[in-house]
Amino acid sequence: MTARQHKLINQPAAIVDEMLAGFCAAYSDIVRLDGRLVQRAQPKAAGKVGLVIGNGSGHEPAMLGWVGEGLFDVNIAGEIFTAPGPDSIVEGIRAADRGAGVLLCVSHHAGDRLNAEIALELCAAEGINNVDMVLLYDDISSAPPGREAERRGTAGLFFVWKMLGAYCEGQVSLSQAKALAEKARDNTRSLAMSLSSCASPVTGEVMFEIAADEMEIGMGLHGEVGMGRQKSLPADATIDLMLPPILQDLPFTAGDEVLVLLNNSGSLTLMELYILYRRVAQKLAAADIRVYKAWVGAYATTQEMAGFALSLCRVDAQLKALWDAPANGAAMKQL
Amino acid sequence: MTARQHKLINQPAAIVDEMLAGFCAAYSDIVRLDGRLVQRAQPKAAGKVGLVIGNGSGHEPAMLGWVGEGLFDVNIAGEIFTAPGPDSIVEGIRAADRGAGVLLCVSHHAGDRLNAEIALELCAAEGINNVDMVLLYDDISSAPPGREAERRGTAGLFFVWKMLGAYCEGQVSLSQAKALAEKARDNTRSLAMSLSSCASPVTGEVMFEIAADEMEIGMGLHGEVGMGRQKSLPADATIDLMLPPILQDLPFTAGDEVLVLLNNSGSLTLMELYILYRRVAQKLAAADIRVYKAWVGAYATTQEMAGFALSLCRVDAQLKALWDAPANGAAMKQL
Amino acid sequence: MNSIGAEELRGMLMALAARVAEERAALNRLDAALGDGDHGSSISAAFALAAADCAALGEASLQSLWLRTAKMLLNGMGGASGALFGSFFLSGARQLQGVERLEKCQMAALLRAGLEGVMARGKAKVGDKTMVDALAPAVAAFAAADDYSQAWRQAALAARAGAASTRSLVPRQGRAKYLGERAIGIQDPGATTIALLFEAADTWWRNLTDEKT
Amino acid sequence: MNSIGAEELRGMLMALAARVAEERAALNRLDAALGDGDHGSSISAAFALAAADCAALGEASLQSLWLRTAKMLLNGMGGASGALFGSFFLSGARQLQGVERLEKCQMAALLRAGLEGVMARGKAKVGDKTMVDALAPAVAAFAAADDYSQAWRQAALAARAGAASTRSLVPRQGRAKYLGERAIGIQDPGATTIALLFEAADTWWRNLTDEKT
Ligand SMILES: Nc1ncnc2c1ncn2[C@@H]1O[C@H](COP(=O)(O)OP(=O)(O)O)[C@@H](O)[C@H]1O
Ligand SMILES: Nc1ncnc2c1ncn2[C@@H]1O[C@H](COP(=O)(O)OP(=O)(O)O)[C@@H](O)[C@H]1O
Ligand SMILES: [Mg+2]
Ligand SMILES: [Mg+2]
Ligand SMILES: [Mg+2]
Ligand SMILES: [Mg+2]
Repeated sequence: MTARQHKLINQPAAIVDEMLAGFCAAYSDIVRLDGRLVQRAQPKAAGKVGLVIGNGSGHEPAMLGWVGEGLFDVNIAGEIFTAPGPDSIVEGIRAADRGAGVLLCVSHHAGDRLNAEIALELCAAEGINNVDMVLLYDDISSAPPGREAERRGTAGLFFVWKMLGAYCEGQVSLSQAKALAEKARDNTRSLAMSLSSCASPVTGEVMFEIAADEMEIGMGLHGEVGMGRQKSLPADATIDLMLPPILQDLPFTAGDEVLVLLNNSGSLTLMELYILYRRVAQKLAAADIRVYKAWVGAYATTQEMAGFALSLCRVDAQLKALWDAPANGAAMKQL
Repeated sequence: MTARQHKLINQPAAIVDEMLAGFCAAYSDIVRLDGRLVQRAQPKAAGKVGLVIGNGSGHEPAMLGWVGEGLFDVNIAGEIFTAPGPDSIVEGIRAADRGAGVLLCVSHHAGDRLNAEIALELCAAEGINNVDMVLLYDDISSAPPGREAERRGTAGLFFVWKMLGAYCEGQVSLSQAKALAEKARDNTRSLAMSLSSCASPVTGEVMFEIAADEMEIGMGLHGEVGMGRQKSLPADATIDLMLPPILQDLPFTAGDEVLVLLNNSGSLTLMELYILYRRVAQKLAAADIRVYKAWVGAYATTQEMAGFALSLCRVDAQLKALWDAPANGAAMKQL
Repeated sequence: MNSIGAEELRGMLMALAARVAEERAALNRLDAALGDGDHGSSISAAFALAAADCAALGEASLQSLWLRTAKMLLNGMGGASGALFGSFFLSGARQLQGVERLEKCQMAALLRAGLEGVMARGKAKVGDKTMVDALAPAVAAFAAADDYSQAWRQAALAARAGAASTRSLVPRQGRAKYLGERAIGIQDPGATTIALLFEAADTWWRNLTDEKT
Repeated sequence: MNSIGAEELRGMLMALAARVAEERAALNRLDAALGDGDHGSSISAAFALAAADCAALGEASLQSLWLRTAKMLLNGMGGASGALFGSFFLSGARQLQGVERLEKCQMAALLRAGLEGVMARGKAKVGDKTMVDALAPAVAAFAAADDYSQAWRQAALAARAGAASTRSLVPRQGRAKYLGERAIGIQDPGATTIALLFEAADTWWRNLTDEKT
C-alpha cells in the first residue's frame, strides 16, 4: 500500500492556519484562536499555574484537542511536524500566565527542546519570571534504559497531559507541577509500530518506504525510523512482541496498577485496535498487572500512517485521582 | 492509492468476537459483553424505555461506542457490514427491556430493516409486548426529496442517537420516544464523499476501485456507490459542491439553528477535516444559518476509507437541550 | 423415484451448500459491483452452517430439516439475503407438519410458499433485479413439469435464464437500487445464487437417481 | 574589495536564499532518509522569509541585517535547524554593534561566534554527523586564509569536504540519532546546507568582485 498523496486541503502553505481556524470554529465553546495560539475559551482562574505546550502540527487531534478545562491552557501550533519558534512560545507563555507561573511542556524532540530553551532565555531577558520547562519522553525504542532522558516523546505522554492538567486546576506551585509531570513521565513507557507510511501534506512526499508485508517497530511520531523492520505478524503475535520490552523497561511487575493507551497513528481501524487491546488485556492479566482504565483511539497521529503505539503508565492513588478528574478538551473528555 | 489489504487481525472468522472482547475489556466501566450484545455496565433504571440498535460491524466506533449512559442500552453486533439476524435482535430487545417498552432503532438498509421486521414478528409471537421499531435515514444521495423513506441511514444519525438516548433517560413512553426519533431524523440530512476505497477485513478484497485523482460523492456507509464520480477538488471546492444540495433538501434556511457533524469515514486526517469544517462554517454564516454545536471526528467509519460525511441537523429548544444532556459512551461523551 | 424423504432432503441440502461454497468468490465479485461485496461469503457461510446443523441432527423429519435451514439462514447470515433466504424456508415449513415424503406436487407447493414468503418479506416483484427474477420462473417451471426429473431440470434452466435476465435490469430493491442505470450489465448476485441452487438440486437429483446429467 | 558593508551583506543573504531554494527537494530527500523529510522545505522557506525581510528593510546596518536574519530563521522555521541556524546568526550579532564595514578578520570572528553559538545550543561536536561537521572546518578555513577571496573559497571547499565526511558517520544528535548504524552512507542534510551556503557565498563574492569562479 502506498500513502495517499492527494490530501483534501486548499494550498499546502495555508494548511496550518486553515486547520486552526476550522478547529477553533468547530469547538468555539472550548477554545479560541489567537494567531497560532489555541487557548481556552474561558481562561483558568487567576492564581493557578498555567500549562503550555508547543508542538509541530500534523498530529491532530494532538495537541489542539487537549486545550480545555482540566488540560492545557495554551497550545502553540508549529508548522507540520516542526516545533514552533521561540517568539511564539514566549507569546504562548504570556497568554497562559495567570500569576502563578507557567510550565512549558516539551515532548522531547531536538527541535522542541532547543526552541523551548531559547524561549526560556527570552523570557528571562524580558523579565517574565516564574517560568519553567519539563522535558517529557516515553518511547523505549529511542534509547536504552539508563538513558531515558535521550528518549523521544510519543503518544504515551497522553497520560502526563491528562494528569498534569488536572493537577494544575488545583492550588499547586510551579515546582510541584513540574515534579508531578516528572512523576507521571517516569512511570510511562511506550512502543509504536507501523504497517504503512504516510505522506507529508506539505510536500506530498511519502515519508518513508515500507513493503506491503512488512512492519516497522519503534516508529517515532513523525515517521522516524524505529528499532527495525520485520515481516508483519498477526495481531496477537504483534502484541506478544511489543508488550514484553515495555514491561521490562520500567519494569512493570506483578501487583502494579496501570493505565493503558492504544493510540491509532492514523488509518488503522478501531476494529484492529480493539482486537489488539484484547491481547494486551489477556497478557497483562497473566502478568498480574491490573488495568485501571484503558483508552483506545486516535489521540496523537502521524497523518494517515497505519500503525499504533502501546503505552502503559503505572499509577498510584494520586495519579488515579488525577486521571479520573474531569477534563473537557475537544479530543479528551472525562466526565 | 490502493486500500490496505493487510489488516492487523488474527483470523478473519474471529474478528467480530475478538473485537467485541477487546472493546468491552477496554471500557469495562461503561459496557459489558454478553455474546454479541454490548450492554451498559450499569443498566438503566427500571421503568424507562429501552433503546436498542443492531448493525453490521466494521464501522467502529459505531455503534459499540454509543452504548452507555444517555445513549443506547444495547447494541447487537452483526458480522462485518451485515445486519444481525432476528434471533439476536430479539435477545437484544429482551436485554434492554426495563418494563417500559423497547424501541429498536434501524439505520435504513434492506438487511437491517428486514431482520428488524422479522424480529418484531418473533417478539409478538413470543409475547414480548410494547416493542416498536423506528426506521432512520439521512443520506440525500440515495433518493430524491419526497421519497425520504427510501434513503439510507448514514453518519448523520449520530444526532438522532444522541438526542434519543438523552430523551429515554427521562420518563417518556415508547410512542413518545419513537416520535422524538422521527423528529430528529426528519431534521437531519447528510451527504458523504470518498477519495479512496477500503478493503473488507473478511475477504481482504478492495471494496471498490477509484482512481487516485477522483472522488465519489454520495457514498453509502459500506462503500456503496453514490451519485457519481468526478475529478477530486480542493477542500473548499468540495464543500461548495456538497453543502448546497444538503441545504436545499430539507431545506435549511436563514435563521435556522443547526448541529454540524463532519464524520471521518476512516483515514482522512483530522487536519483535513478541520480545514473542511472551516469552509462549512464560512458558508453557513453566509447563509445566516447558526451553528449551535459542531463535532469533527471519526464516529461511523467504513474501515480505512478516506472520505467524510457532512451532516446537518436543524434544532429547536427541545433538541438542543437533548443534545447538551450528559452522555457517556466510549465514543460519545458529553459533559 | 417419485418422492423425497428426510434422508434425501438432507443430502440435497449438503449438495446445495457445497455448490454455493464453490462460487463464493464469484458471488462476492458480483455483489462488489452491485452492493457491498459480501453475498458469496455470507450465503456460503450460512449454507455451511445449515448443512452442518442438519448433518448433526440425528433422527430428522422433513419439517425439522426445513425449519433448521430457515433458522440457520436467518441467524447465521444476517443481512438482507439472510432474511430473504431464511424467509424462503420459513414460509413453507408449516406445510411439512407430519409429512414423511414429498411428492413432486408437494415440493412444488413448498417452493411456491417459499417464493411467496420472499416476496411478502422483500416486496420485490419480477423485474426488480433481485433473486425473485430467478426464483419466480423456477417455481413456475417446477410446477408445470410432469415429474421430479423434468421439474428439477426445467426449474434449473428457468432459474438460470431468470438470473441472466437481471443483467439488463435496473435494480429497484436492496443496496443495488441506489446504483440506478449504472447497474445495467451486471447480473444480480442473489438471482445467481438461486440459479446455482436449482442447478445443484438438479445435479443432486440426477446423481441420486443415477440419471445422466 | 577588502571589506563588506550593509548593502553587500544584503546581497549575500539574497544569494544564500536563492541557493538553498534551488536545493529544496534534494535536501528534503536527505532528511527523509535521516529525519522527517522537511529540512529543504523549512530551510528554504526560512531563508526566503529572511531575504524578504532584509530586502524590505530600508536603511540597514550590518547588525540589523544579521539580527533580522537570526530572528527570521528562529521564528520563521521552527524545528531543530531553525533554532540552530538562528543561533548561528544571533550569536554574532552583538559583535556588529556600530560596525559599518567588515574586514576579513572581523568576518572570521563573526563566523566563529556563530559556530560557537550553534555548538553551545546544540551540544554537537565535530563527528556527531550534524551541520557542525561542515561549519567547524569552514570557519577554521576562513580564518586561516589571507583575504576574502581566499577565505570564501577555502571555506566553501572545507564545508563541502566536511559535509561529505558525514556520510560515513553515525549520528549522535537530532532526529537521525535514533537510526544509529543505519544512517551510515547518507550525508547529513544540515551539513549539506552549510556547504551550499558557503559555496553560494563564494560564488556571490566572485560575482561581486568580478573574479572568475
Ligand atoms: N427486497 C428484496 N427482495 C428480494 N431480494 C432482495 C431484496 N433485497 C435484496 N435482495 C437480494 O439480496 C441480494 C444481496 O444479498 P447480500 O449481499 O447477501 O445482502 P446485503 O445486501 O445485506 O449485503 C441481492 O442480490 C438481491 O438478489
Ligand atoms: N544538536 C544539533 N547540533 C547541530 N546540528 C543539529 C543538531 N540537531 C540537528 N542538527 C542539524 O539539523 C538538521 C536537521 O534539520 P531539520 O530537518 O530542519 O530539523 P528537524 O530535525 O527539526 O526536522 C540535521 O541534518 C543536523 O545537521
Ligand atoms: Mg522537522
Ligand atoms: Mg452485506
Ligand atoms: Mg451484500
Ligand atoms: Mg527534519
